[in-house]
Amino acid sequence: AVLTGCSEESGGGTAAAGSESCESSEVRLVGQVRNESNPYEASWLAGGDVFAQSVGLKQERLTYDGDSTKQQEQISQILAGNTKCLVMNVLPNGDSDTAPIVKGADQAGAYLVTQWNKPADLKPADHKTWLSHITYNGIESGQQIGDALSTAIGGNGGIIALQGVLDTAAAKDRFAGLEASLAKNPGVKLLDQQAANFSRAEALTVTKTLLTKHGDNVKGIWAANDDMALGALEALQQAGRSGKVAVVGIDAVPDAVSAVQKGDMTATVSSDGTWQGGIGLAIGYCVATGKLKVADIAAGNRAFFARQFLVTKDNAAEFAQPKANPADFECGNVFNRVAGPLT
Amino acid sequence: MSTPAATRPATVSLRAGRFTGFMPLIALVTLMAALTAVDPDFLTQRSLTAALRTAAPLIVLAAGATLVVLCGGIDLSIAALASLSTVLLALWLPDLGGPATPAVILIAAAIGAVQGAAHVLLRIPSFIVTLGGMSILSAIALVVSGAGTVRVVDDSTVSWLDLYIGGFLPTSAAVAILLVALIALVLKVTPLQSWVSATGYTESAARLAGTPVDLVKIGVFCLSGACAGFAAVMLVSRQFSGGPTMADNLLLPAVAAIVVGGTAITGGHGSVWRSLAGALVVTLLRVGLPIVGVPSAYEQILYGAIIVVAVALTLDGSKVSTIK
Amino acid sequence: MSVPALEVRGLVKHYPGVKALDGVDLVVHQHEVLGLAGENGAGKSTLLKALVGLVTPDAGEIYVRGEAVRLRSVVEAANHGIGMVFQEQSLVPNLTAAENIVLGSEGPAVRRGIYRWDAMRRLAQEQLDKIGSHIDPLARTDSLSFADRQMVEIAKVLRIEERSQHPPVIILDEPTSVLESKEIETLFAQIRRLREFASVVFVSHRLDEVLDVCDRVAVLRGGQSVGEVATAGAVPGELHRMMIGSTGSDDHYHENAAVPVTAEQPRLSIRGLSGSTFHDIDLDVASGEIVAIVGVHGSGREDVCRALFGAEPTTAGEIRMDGRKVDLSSTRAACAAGIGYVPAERKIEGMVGPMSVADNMTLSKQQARCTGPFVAPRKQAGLVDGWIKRLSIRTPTRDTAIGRLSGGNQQKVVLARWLVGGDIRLLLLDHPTRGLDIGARSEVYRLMRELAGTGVATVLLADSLEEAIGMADRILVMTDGRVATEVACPNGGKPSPLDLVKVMV
Amino acid sequence: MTVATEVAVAPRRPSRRGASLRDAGPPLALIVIFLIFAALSPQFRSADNVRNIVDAAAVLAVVTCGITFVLMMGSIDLSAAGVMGASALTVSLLVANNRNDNDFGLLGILIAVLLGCAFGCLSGLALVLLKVPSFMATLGVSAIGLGVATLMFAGVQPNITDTMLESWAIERLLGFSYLTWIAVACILIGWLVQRYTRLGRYAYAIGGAEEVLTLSGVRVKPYKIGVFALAGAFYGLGGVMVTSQLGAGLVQAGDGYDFSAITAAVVGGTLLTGGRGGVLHSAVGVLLVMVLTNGLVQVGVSPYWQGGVEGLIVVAAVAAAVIPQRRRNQVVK
Ligand SMILES: Nc1ncnc2c1ncn2[C@@H]1O[C@H](COP(=O)(O)OP(=O)(O)OP(=O)(O)O)[C@@H](O)[C@H]1O
Ligand SMILES: Nc1ncnc2c1ncn2[C@@H]1O[C@H](COP(=O)(O)OP(=O)(O)OP(=O)(O)O)[C@@H](O)[C@H]1O
Ligand SMILES: [Mg+2]
Ligand SMILES: [Mg+2]
Repeated sequence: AVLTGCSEESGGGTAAAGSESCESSEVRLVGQVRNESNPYEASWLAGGDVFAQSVGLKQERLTYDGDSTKQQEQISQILAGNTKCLVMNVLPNGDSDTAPIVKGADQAGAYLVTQWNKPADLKPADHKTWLSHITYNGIESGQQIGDALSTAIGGNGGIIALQGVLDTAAAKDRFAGLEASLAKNPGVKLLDQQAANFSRAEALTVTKTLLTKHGDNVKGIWAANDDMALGALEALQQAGRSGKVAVVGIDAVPDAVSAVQKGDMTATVSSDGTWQGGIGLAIGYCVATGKLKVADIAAGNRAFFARQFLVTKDNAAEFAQPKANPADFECGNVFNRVAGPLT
Repeated sequence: MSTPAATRPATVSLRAGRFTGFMPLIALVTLMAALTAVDPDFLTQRSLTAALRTAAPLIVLAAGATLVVLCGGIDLSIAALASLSTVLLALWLPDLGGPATPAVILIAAAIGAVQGAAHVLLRIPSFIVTLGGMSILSAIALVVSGAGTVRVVDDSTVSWLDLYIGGFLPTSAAVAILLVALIALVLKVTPLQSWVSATGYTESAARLAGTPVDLVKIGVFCLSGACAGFAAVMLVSRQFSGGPTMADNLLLPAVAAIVVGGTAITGGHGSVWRSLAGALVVTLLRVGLPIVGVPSAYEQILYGAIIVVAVALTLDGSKVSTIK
Repeated sequence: MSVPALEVRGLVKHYPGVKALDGVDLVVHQHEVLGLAGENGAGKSTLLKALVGLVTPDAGEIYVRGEAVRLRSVVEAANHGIGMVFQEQSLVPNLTAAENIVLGSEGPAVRRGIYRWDAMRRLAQEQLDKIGSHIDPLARTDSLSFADRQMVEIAKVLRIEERSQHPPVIILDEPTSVLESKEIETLFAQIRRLREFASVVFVSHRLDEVLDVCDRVAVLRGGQSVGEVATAGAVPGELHRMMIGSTGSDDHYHENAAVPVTAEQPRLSIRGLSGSTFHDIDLDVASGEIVAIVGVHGSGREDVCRALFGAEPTTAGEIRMDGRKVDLSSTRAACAAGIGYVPAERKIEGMVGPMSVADNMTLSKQQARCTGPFVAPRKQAGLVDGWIKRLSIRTPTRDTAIGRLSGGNQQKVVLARWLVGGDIRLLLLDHPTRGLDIGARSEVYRLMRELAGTGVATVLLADSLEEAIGMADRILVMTDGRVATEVACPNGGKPSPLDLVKVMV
Repeated sequence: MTVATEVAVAPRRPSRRGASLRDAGPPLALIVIFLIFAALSPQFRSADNVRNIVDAAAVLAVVTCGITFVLMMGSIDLSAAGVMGASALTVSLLVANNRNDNDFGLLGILIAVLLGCAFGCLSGLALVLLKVPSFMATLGVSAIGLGVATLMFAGVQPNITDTMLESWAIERLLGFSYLTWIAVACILIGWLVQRYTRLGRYAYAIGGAEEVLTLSGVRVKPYKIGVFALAGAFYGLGGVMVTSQLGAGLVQAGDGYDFSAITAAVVGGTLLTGGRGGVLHSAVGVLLVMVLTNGLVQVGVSPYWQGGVEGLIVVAAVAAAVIPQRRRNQVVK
């Protein structure tokens, strides 16, 4: 038996990277997220569709049910097909899933943009077709809402924290941000922290338990995403304490924004799913069609934090209806929302 | 109290019996044909290669767990054990290098054996032991990994699994098929086949015939654990990292693979070959449906419907007295 | 004579490869107890199942009180007044006796799917009163004794009286094979009572019983009716001849083949053995000796047997084989010590139904079919075929699933399992002839003698006192978990059943 | 699969009707575990927390009620997650919500429950007609349920504004939320069904000796389908209750309830082989599981370890419960 690396024979990609550019109609756009059954990721795919339409193409939507292996399976199946002019905008399930996706795309010569999750030592700049990695600064957002929370409770009192899926970078960074915020606000005390796995239902039960455990000492609830914050809101309502405890979250999903508008929630941080779904495809499309040269992309844009906004009652109205703006996706504008290079 | 069997035994002729042995294969071919009909691009050598590579860890997981099912039990801990094994392997590779692989497989086998022993000695149903085992192993994996991904920088000792034989046959798939063949062969040429089926069909009779029922059971759990460890090696070689939940989602597909292959979940009747075919069917469903463009929601509906129909086709009703 | 309660003409039923019924004719008169005799596999059960709608015949007619009927289900049969107590007990163990009695025809006990427990208890009580049973109708069935359960079955069958306006036909398929002699007496009393208002069809392999309780016996052979016998003045030998088509041996228990026991060191020696249901058992069995243990239900003899095979825990005592102390903490250890056990519950403890004859036969003594650690198919084939021939086991091939053989042949395979290794020293036989016809029994007895001749020690829990007396060299009587007495039982000096009964109670 | 049958032999330990020693195990374990946590944590034993535990148990209790009937038959049901998701979406789109103008109130809830019932029927039909083992049939139905739920979700979370449904989770009666009372009613209904209806008794009998029912002329197939349908209705109601709790229809409404419910039922003393246990057993099991989850948080066990400790205690509890029943040649699968 002849053992060979999969690069030539099986990866087989005769493509693309830099060689000749594709016709716009030849480009194949793939957007992959966990599932279509939560608002954030649904808006991501919708954003992808908006972009695809704007260039007269159709986005292939893939979902993998938050199942790492299934994600890999789909990626390798996609890469086994026609990879000439393939553009993928991928949300890796966890940090560990990024490396194999990158490797596969590299070998097949498919253009790839990843978002949210990647190990720190894996850098797009070291790869030809991995164009960019986009994420939001979790430490910053965790800290922003932490600060907003401590302001809301007057800089003094106990809070509880609802963590996300423990083994994700997002959960860790955001919690690190909270810790930074706590260090700045010595009056605020973290009474307890529990994992509620980014889930509204789990957050509900955990919050109820923590509310009985700590009683009236709980002045605020810090949640690592809006779904959990919304679960916490329900728990407060059921415990008859709505309005008496400040709640913050991250993501600015529509329900959370309206809760902020109504004053039920103190703050959230916008991460714009619609934009994320379009921008990854846009970057890939621009490179594939030769409108953007990989070499021309600034080093700081190969892995960057996207701009995010703290959403409070004052500015919530602006974020109430997330809508994709095709102008954001024009090749000249694709890096407009860079807030800084990934650190 | 014994009861007469009221179910009139299905009167299948020998030829029909042999035919049902091929049902899993027929299901597989039918599914391929259907997918190709929807999307002609699906039936390319590269696409099949990718599917095989994808199926490898599932084949290994299912093969090990098949033996547990043949003995009449079930192992719900395989996926969690595989996740834990990916973490251990990723942690040990830098220090141990090559020997990390056998070490992880051994540890996984030992964990499987411990669960088997708990099942046999404490007389707790395997469903409960391994359900508990699942959460315990997940917790350990979470703690050991520090709740994060463990990157493998130098994967030279496991990367051979991610190569291709002759450019098109993924090594991992070849190894998985070899493993299935090996298990099948060992079963066939040793008394193990008798012991396993006797235990699965009629445990009390097997015990009263002096069959080492307890040892056999512990043995199959041990093997199931080892297979989980080996599947973990494949995953690490493919993912370049280990993670505390990496393989968790493979549990239901693995069980589905076993059942879709036509192995009776009540024990006794079935084989690892059937699970191999079952694993391929399940893989094709998992990756094939979205790739040929079935929208996410319909994909789940189709998946659910197809596995139920597949089981209806492959399970040989005449071999299973009551279907619960 | 009045019109027969039930008449069967030319009933035919094919199974793949077998003609289970080959044109059977049968008449059941009103108010008679009809016996049905025949070898294992003669077609008795199939015929009876056809009468209650569980088997659809390929040809032939069934007449109920002169009227041709088609029976497609148990319910239809019941509506025609035909009910059956099945060969194995068929009650739902986790339901109450009352529910079992009304099961399938709850009538006023269940209205629109809602249970009326009071009505149900009353209904059940009525049925139980008919047969004079005093059990609590709301007791869980699995808390009842075997005999009480049999009563429940009969009470259940009697429900058909209410469902048809005519005198019922009640079919009892081998109801006695699991009963003790006292329970059998009770059952017979009930059968005689039933005759007052019903017809009864009774099947048993114990021909003396058949002659005892029946008015007339019909004999089946190979799926055909071969004649009938009025029981008045009939002898078992005559019946037996009709069943098998030739004269059976007079020496049923092969007493001529018995070998004298030479009292050297005992093969098995137990001292002070105690467990949860037996206490302080002492027992010696010499090489070549057959020791029967008799006792009523609850005497603990089954558990002693199981304890000797490591299938039941012991709390005290010592077991020696050939003078060497053995540890019997598991069945495996017992096997290794050269002990073999044939359990009474053949279907769930004795054999692995879906596995082949060959695999069942070599299940215990794997080394006999292996070279080194590997199975040698040729060796196994030779070995198994040899034993199939030697024990004249009737099976299409060695690869046939054992579940498809008749009971007698199944039992021979189970016995052969311990013999293929050639290293058996002690055989524990728990009701080895349960459910076997005379021919098959005789074969099993011959086999036991043959083994005793080669020096195998045997502990026998016999199906009947006659069997114990016929086969044993010595009989141990157990009551309440203790050895009450020991009765020598040498050839020529056999005790009578009555002698034993006296010490048993 | 997964079974602990006892070898059928002559009755060795006659057990009369009524509670026996082996039924006492789970309640005892519940008390012991409760006392241990109460000793370890003063917050745990507060009245508020006890109320919280009971309230939190409501949905699981309803789901477990349903699954118990299936387990009693000796079958298994993994469809809870999918059925609950579908019913959650259905109810949230039928009562007053932010996605459409529907406002069917109770009728909407009824339809959601009936939908659950229909999914249950589907599982039962697959089992009975296609002869697919329930393990697989229900797994398939779960996937179908999730698919249907995703279709209805269509990218925008439906939030309910129906005051009645919202009030279920918030309003209290005698200190407990309405949901808890609904759960209590379900347990009561479940118990009545199990004890006083043919469906319930036959479910129990099918687990005990299915063949005997056939021999007695009972057609078991409709009852099997009926049991799955009944279970599906309970899951449907469970989905409605989750929707009430979360104020929104989530596809993931039933996540994890399938295995938790089986665990609770088994811990309560229902055998996976069928024929033993019941709704009241399961209620005890549910409380046991909830006390455990709550207690571990209250005494401050690290979130990393909670799942593991829970698994360990469940195994230990079942092990302790089977000790009185251990016999040499017992079959445990
Ligand atoms: N379900 C079946 N499928 C195939 N063959 C069967 C079936 N039932 C019975 N037979 C065949 O029919 C024949 C008659 O069986 P039957 O049960 O009527 O015998 P029987 O007289 O009751 O024997 P026994 O005394 O052992 O109870 C048997 O030899 C058997 O081979
Ligand atoms: N699936 C089957 N295929 C073929 N024959 C069968 C099958 N099941 C039962 N039989 C036949 O039916 C006959 C009676 O079956 P049954 O279960 O009544 O036998 P048994 O009680 O084990 O033994 P016995 O013959 O001593 O009564 C047997 O002779 C057996 O060969
Ligand atoms: Mg018979
Ligand atoms: Mg028979």
